[in-house]
Amino acid sequence: MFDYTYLPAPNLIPSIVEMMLKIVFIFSMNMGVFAPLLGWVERKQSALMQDRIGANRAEIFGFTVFGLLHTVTDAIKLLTKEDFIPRGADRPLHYLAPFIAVVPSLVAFAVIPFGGKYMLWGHEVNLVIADLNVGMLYVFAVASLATYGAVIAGWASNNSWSMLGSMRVGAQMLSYEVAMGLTLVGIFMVYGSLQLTTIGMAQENFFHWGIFLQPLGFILFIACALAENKRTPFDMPEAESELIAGYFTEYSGLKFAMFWMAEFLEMVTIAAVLVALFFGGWHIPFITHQGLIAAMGYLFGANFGAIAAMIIHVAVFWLKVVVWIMILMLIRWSLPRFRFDQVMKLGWKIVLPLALANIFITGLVLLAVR
Amino acid sequence: MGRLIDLCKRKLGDTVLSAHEQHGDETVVIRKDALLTVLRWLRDDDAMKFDFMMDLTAVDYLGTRARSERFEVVYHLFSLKNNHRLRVKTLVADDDPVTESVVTVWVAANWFEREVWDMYGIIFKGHPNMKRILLYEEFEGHPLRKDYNIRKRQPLIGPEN
Amino acid sequence: MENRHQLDLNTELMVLNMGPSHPATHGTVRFFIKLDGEKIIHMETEIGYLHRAFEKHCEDGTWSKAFPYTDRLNYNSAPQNNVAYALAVEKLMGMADKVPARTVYIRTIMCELSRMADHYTNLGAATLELGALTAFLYFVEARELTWDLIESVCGARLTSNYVRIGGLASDLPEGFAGKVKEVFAKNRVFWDEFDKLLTKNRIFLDRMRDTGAISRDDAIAYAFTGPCLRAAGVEYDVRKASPYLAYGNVDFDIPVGTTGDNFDRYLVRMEEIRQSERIIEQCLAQMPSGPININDAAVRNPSKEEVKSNMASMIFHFKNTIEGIQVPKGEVYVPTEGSNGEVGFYLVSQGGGKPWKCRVRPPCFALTQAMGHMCKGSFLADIIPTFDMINLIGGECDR
Amino acid sequence: MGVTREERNIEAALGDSVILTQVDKVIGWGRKYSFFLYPFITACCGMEFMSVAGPRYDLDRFGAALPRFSPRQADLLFVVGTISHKQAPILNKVYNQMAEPKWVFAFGACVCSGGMYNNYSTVQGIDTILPVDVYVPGCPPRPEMVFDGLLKLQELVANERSSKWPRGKSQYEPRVKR
Repeated sequence: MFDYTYLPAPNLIPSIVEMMLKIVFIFSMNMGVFAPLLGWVERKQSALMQDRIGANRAEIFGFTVFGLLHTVTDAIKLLTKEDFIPRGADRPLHYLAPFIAVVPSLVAFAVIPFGGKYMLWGHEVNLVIADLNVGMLYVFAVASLATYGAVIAGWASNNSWSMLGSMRVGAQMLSYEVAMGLTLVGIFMVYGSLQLTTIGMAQENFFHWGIFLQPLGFILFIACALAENKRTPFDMPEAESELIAGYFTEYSGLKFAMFWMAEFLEMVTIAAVLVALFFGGWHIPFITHQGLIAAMGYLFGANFGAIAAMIIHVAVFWLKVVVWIMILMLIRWSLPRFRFDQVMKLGWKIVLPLALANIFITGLVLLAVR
Repeated sequence: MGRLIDLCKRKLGDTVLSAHEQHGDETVVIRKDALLTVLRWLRDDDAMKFDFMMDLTAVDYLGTRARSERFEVVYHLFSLKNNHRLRVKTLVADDDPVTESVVTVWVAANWFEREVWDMYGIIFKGHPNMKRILLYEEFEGHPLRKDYNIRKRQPLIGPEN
Repeated sequence: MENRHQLDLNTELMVLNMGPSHPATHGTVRFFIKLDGEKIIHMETEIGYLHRAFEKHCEDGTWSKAFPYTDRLNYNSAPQNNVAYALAVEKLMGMADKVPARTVYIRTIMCELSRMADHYTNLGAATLELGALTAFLYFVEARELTWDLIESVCGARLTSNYVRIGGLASDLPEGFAGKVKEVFAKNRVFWDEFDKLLTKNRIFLDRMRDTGAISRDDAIAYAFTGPCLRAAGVEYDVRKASPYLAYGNVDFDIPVGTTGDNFDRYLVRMEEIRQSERIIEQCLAQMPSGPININDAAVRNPSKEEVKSNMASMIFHFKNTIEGIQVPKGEVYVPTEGSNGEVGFYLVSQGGGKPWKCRVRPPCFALTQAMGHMCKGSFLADIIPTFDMINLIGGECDR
Repeated sequence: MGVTREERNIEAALGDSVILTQVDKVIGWGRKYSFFLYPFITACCGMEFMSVAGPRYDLDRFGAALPRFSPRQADLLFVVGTISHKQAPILNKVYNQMAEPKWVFAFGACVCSGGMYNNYSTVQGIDTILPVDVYVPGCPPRPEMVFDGLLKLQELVANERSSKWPRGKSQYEPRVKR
């Protein structure tokens, strides 16, 4: 056992290497695994729910790989599709919008811890790209930037449906951004920090998971997160039967695919935030962080044991994320969508007051406990 | 003669040009100028109470009748309260295909009258929006008239075939 | 008030063209909408994108040739239109009471089966457009099973062309009653699942309740019929008001709503599926045996064997095909209860083998007319459930 | 139309270059399993189209399940149901709005040839106003037939040369601008 509080003087080169590796890992997880794969998961999961088979025909040399190749064919098709800009559109903004939509959900991942702290050969590895002390505030700030992508897309397209879609995005995001921030205040009060790594460490004890300490906050957060994600039942901005395709009606090919990707990445981010805040992050229930490292250290020696523990923790984290993504998809495929004014009503008249009440109750309980 | 026909004849007198009953369907033919008053009476009178205008259409009797009686505008009425039906007809001439609009009596007549205008070219005086409904404005002629050839196409795009 | 608020904020109304190629308009309707924000200030409906000259075609061919065209009126429930037309022609020929009892029962069964298929499609499509794709697919499968039954009777899934003047194209297949039992058992599971997913679903309730409402009086003035009229609280169903086919001999209820909003329309349709099942089960239990065709070679063609062996039969076959069945001079209007409301055929015969006029009263024509009235003042998104519950069928509305 | 003479010449000069054909093959493979449909549904056939997309027949198996109601995002124009003369300019417009590459699927007898509606209001086959790739007759066609047509289209797409694109606008303009 080494002293966990002991921090070695930062060694520049390992730190840079560590940083690069983490960025590459998160980026490849998101862009390489989740963005393309979620399309497949969504297809297959909906097929399963609807008693269908789902995409399974695309093949290379007779191998269909459970329809996974459809992801590749979709990518090829979308890459070779004509890139279309409507007459009267604002060209630069029309180009810019999809990028603005995609980037925030990637960047938001910077502060989400996907593992704890490990000592490897005297160098401390902290599995989060940027351990900001404002943590969640940064996520909020960045996530709200994604709204601009949708709003600009609708504005730049010079199309009534797009315009309506982007107006809906604007109003919806504005409403739920506020509520979302307030639902999490309870969590911050309980754990006494905005820093996601601190919140993560505080959930080492199974009964200290966010879901047990903040059940109401959790439910409210789910509602807000779904609304932020713009998927059914909150998909007003792109409601197919109302607005054709909403703010991206006039986008084709790759740019359209980017909006799609943005939606999927947002879903990953939401699932990751959910796990980090409410479901114990990288922790396995009833096994402490140090306990696992010690056990692995006993098996493989201190350094390799730490690596093994690290791998297990990262795997657990992503597993939880995947489960949450599945649940989000389950919701998406079973519920009808709200009407626009009902969404607003839900946001301002139900979620917001409840969030405030949650803060109040949390405060009272904390006061009583201390 | 049916009960409704008797009632009509007694009340309306000579505005009923003719009446007949066939297969249990009672029909009265009404003079064109009295149409609105008669229909209003049919709607409001307690013994009649025809609150539903189920159907409104026209028939082109080209070649089988005098040209002054070429078209018949046919109203199918139904009374919910009394559960009875009546067919009311009025005759429209070929050279002056105009009759009174009954939109003020039954709102439902609106589109039905537009359809009759579209298909038969009968104008309904007093209709709020006498435009084609099933076909397009550029279409010439009225296809359900017996002298319109079924295959006479008037495409908006593409070749004439 | 409305105007002043606009002046103050210096806002404009947005004019939007919805359709005809819009996911919610079924490809056959165009809405011109004036929007204040998302609120509908004025709405106009344009139809006619599926006008296929039904009446002209009927006048062009013989009496029997009209059957395939009637199939494609309300294509969701083709046998109903077949039956309605056949009933009208038979009445015009004065042989309505000569149609064999078995035929009457089979026709009733086919009508109700297609009503079920129609309601499955309608309710499913409505949920699809409200975003609940999974529920939609449950009912697509239920409809598929119902179509299997229809297919086993007449060989076609959708456009059946099954009924003939004075009879039917074919008798029920063997073991039909058993198959019906199986299918109904499966369909009830789908029905329950659908019910569980939606009827008490808060989101669905919010979308359907108090939207597209029409009062009892307005519904009557607009000549509403069918589920939409009954949802508004008027207990009118042709099957009860003037029973035709075997409806007088079976026991069933007509569900009636109170508010006339979309949710009531939904409930009425859900219940009607149940009632149709009841009717079919009773019909199968009461099913008489005997011939299915009227015994009159001048109306219903003799069998193929006879045509090939008997001179007189061959002449009838020839004359029925070339000249058409001879219908005496006269006119007739026969109302029947279609899935959307009263389907009435108004036939005029000048004697001879061709109809002089063959008019169908299209129920959803009258319903669609009231769209502007029902949607005024509501939100853009309300058009979707309202329009779905109207169940506009292009073929029937535009003919 | 959209392709200039010069471009065609470049195509011709490169001819059956191995690289180009291989690229074409890969692109063709990608495209054939990834049709995003634009369901232009007007009439009876739409009911069968529901079944085609439904659980029993499941169009998604062929990778063609995602309906995009924005023509910009669709590749395959599914014309389902009778096209009347009133509708024809709209169909034409939708076709012109679609981003290349685009294919047209004629679903049902009415779309192929006018079917049983040889009358004043019905277009006698949409190939009179735009190019059609696959014809599936039937009134309405059974889902099995639709799949047959789709497989034929996949074959066609797989063997397509990139020189075929862009296809350009429909050669017809509406007589009346509205």
